[in-house]
Amino acid sequence: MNAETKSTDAFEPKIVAFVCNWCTYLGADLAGTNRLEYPANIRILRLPCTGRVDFNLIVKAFEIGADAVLVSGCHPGDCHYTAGNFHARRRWDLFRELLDTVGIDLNRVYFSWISAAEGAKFQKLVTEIVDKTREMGPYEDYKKLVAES
Amino acid sequence: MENIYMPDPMEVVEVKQQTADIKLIRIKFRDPEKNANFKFNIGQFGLYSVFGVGESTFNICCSNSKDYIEFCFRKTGRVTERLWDVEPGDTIGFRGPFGNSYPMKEWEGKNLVFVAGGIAMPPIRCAILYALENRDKYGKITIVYGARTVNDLVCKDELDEWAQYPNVDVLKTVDVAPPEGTPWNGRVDFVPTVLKDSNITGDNAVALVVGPPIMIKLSLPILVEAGFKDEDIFTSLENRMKCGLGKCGRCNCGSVYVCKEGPVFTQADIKNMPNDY
Amino acid sequence: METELRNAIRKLLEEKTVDVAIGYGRVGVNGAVGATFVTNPDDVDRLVWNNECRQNLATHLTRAEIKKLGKPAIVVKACDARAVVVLCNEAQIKREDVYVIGVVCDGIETADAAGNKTGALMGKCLSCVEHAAKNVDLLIGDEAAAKALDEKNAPNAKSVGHYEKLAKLRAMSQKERFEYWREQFSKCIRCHACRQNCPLCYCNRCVADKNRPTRIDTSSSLKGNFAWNILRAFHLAGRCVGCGACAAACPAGIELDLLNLTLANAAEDQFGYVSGKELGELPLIGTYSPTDKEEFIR
Amino acid sequence: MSHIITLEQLKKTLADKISSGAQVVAPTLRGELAFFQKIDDVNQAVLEPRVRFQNSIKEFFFPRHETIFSFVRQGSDVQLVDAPEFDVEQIVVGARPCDAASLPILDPLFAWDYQDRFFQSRRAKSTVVVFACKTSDAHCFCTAVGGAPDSTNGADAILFALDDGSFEVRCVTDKGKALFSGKTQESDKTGAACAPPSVDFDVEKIATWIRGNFASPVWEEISYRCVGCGACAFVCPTCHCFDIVDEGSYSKGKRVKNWDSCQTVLFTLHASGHNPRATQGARQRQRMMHKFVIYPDKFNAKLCTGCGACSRSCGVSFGVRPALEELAKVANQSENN
Repeated sequence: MNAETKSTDAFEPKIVAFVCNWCTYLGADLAGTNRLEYPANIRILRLPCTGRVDFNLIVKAFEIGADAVLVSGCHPGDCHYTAGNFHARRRWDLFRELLDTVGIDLNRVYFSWISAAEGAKFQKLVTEIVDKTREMGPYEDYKKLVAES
Repeated sequence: MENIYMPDPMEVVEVKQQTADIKLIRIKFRDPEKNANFKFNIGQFGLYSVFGVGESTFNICCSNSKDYIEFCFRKTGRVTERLWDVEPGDTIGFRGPFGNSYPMKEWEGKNLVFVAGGIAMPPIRCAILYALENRDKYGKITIVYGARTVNDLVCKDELDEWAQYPNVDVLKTVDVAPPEGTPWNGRVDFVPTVLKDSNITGDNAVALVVGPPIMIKLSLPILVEAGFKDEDIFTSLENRMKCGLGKCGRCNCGSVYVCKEGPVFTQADIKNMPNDY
Repeated sequence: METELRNAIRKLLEEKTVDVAIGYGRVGVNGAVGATFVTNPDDVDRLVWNNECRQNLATHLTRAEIKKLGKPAIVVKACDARAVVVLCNEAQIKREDVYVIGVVCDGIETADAAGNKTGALMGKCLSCVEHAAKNVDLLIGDEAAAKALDEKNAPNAKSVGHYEKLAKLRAMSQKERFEYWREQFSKCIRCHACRQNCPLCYCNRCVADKNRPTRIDTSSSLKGNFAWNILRAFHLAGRCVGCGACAAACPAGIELDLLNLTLANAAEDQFGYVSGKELGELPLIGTYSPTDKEEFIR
Repeated sequence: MSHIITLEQLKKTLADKISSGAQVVAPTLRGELAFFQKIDDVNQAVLEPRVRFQNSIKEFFFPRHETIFSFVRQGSDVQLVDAPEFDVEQIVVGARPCDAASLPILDPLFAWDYQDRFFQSRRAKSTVVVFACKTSDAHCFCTAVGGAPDSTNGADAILFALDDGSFEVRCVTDKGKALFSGKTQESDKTGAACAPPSVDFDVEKIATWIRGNFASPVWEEISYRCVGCGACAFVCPTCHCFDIVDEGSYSKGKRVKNWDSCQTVLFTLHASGHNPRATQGARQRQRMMHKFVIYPDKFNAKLCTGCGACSRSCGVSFGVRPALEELAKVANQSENN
């Protein structure tokens, strides 16, 4: 499934992924070395830990044109900093409630645990996100909002 | 109608590092015609833009006889952090010149005393260079310049050049003695003490003092004692600025707009300005 | 209750237990009630207590200009008292450094745009089940009456006032909610009155005021306002005590406290956490538990 | 012999202007709060005199957020694109006399040596129609700064609401005449404004006190309750201080100007950390000096129209009127002893 074969005007979603340096980033790397191809729509940003994901980064991602955002890191217990992902989990839970009240489309915000060994899970998840987002189309609401700013 | 907040794109010609965190940058207008007929007076300032980052205010620190302008800055904030990475050939923005200037005409025929501390050399350097280019118009020139350490001296190499000019004595000093073995032909004292020993007199003389408040506070009595009247002591005020041309309401000190009626003030002006700087 | 309050504060000032009393006084236009700072025992008659005492005075405890006045006594309603507790739990003030005078409150009236009373109670008061302040050094007012009011409000506390408004909002579709907040945030002029009047927004340089890097735009554009209001609400997650000072101070009349109420509800429903209840309580987001739910995580 | 316009005729006049592509700004209600807003349909407008607004017409002459220019980096060069000049006809209807009075106050500043195209182009293209006040509230003090409920200062036409819902029109300038020519009938009915609000302080005496008391501790004492937000400055029709920031990315973006307030900590903070106005009292002094000492010194006009918006929208019951009242007490005291 190669991006070039598609006709140029078809909508190609932009996905921003905040991944933790110790697990998910290595998982993505593993997917690459195992020739597990995943769509090129994903822009990977490496952060030390999911605990470091500052929530206005997610809002900033939508501001600069992302159609979906993935935040992924180590499974609970595997965190290189012992508790980064635990803190992150609690914050994600609260932040999703806030995004929901503000009316930001939660179908465009994904959270996941992907370990360094789960290259396949990374590929499957990213492919699923890209397909679903392509179906949903661009995030028109936020793009209109930014255009009017 | 002209957009007064629109800068001109400038080409960076040369970047000279002065100290660990201070650089001097030389720029020219990208538009040759603008470069040719750009005029400014000694002591005026400009606003320098790094596009996408912001704008900052610095004095134009070279003489106005050249076809370029220079400014100095310390790496300390959002804009200066990115100015630090600028290289020759890059493009930055410039708006100006703004503010009033040193009355070089009135100073003709007088002895000049320049007192500077640390990064305050640039606002004085433009006056020194102009005076040296018109050396015969001015009497004795005394330059007292000090910084914390030898590595903090701005335009250090030029100090010795200026000393070669006739009837110019350059008294450079540092607060902290340089480590053993480093060549240093200046003194090791605070600027006010060096000023005291420079046997300057106030008759037919003017002084330009720019530097940290403590240095100014201690230098003023020495100048007054040497006979300088308040109208003969000049300084350049540094207030926070955004527009540089009297609209944004930020730089006032009492009823005085530093960007329009300053930055050059005499001690007499400052005495009837509230302590709002 | 007013005379009791005045006598208590006069004694505190005379005995030098405190250097300044932060209370309510008729200081604004047309006698509008606002904060007043009494240092001289003879001036205690400036202090008032009525249902116009809207502001949360705890916001002054962390301000440099007020700290200079010395050890404070502070007049608090129950919701304000919880803000003092959170300030102590977040090590901004030491509990023994402030003398807290709780006053039994039977509900605060909202003010219209000119500051005149409208007769209607604030949203938070309709669902208030704690009219007598806790963690105080002195409580003034009839505790029994407070208990009675608590019981009167208890049955439908979570379905009136702001809870009702939030429920209506959550019932809308996602697109309608986004449109609702688009319209609300288009009125925001980024004056930051919400931040400056909030007792728990005490950072001396707010992340919205930083520019290396500029995390969110300082402009009052639509995208800047969305980013600001989301950031402000989230930085109060598990901390906000629901005193409504932000919405009361907003010149554009935006119902900001609905965002905070969303997070307060989530904190209570999912983690059983209510901020400002007892001293020594650890911050919600500063801690975690292995059994936190994660059904939304892939 | 007076000129009358019915509400329907007024609405029709505005509707025609809207369809002709003009930008019409009128009072609107959002919930029960009134805002001046650009209207696309004349029925959005609430065409009746009103005292309390959450914003002022300043927003349509000096917008709260405006692009100065945009830029694109091309290699080591940068292409600058100037912001388009405001070139739409603008009708501001339903302004209060104290809103309109702010415009001639701001003119000299935006023309002080450098011509601010952003303000002046909007000003040139605008017609301001004022409703004479029917009521005033405790916050109003226009009479203390030379205003009045029926002042036409800065207005192109003034409308006096009559009991039958129509308005008496008095055109002040050619723009006013142009807008209402042929749209009014003659009649002998005349309208009147409400009584001028009562004020018990003398701004001149306070200004003299302010000049002599830069370092007085009174500034700290009266501003203990002020928490330093920007509400008073942003709702004020005459406050014009602004910030300039760049937005977008390093490679592509724009420079914008936003409203700013002297009451915030960052307003005069130097990069070195030094802040000449480090306390709220010093910032309060700057605000009162700028309005009643500095601006009069520079432009012979007070930077205040007495509209009371600041104290109405202040979260801590402060604002210019309470400050003036407290300074009046101090000024009177220092006069007697």
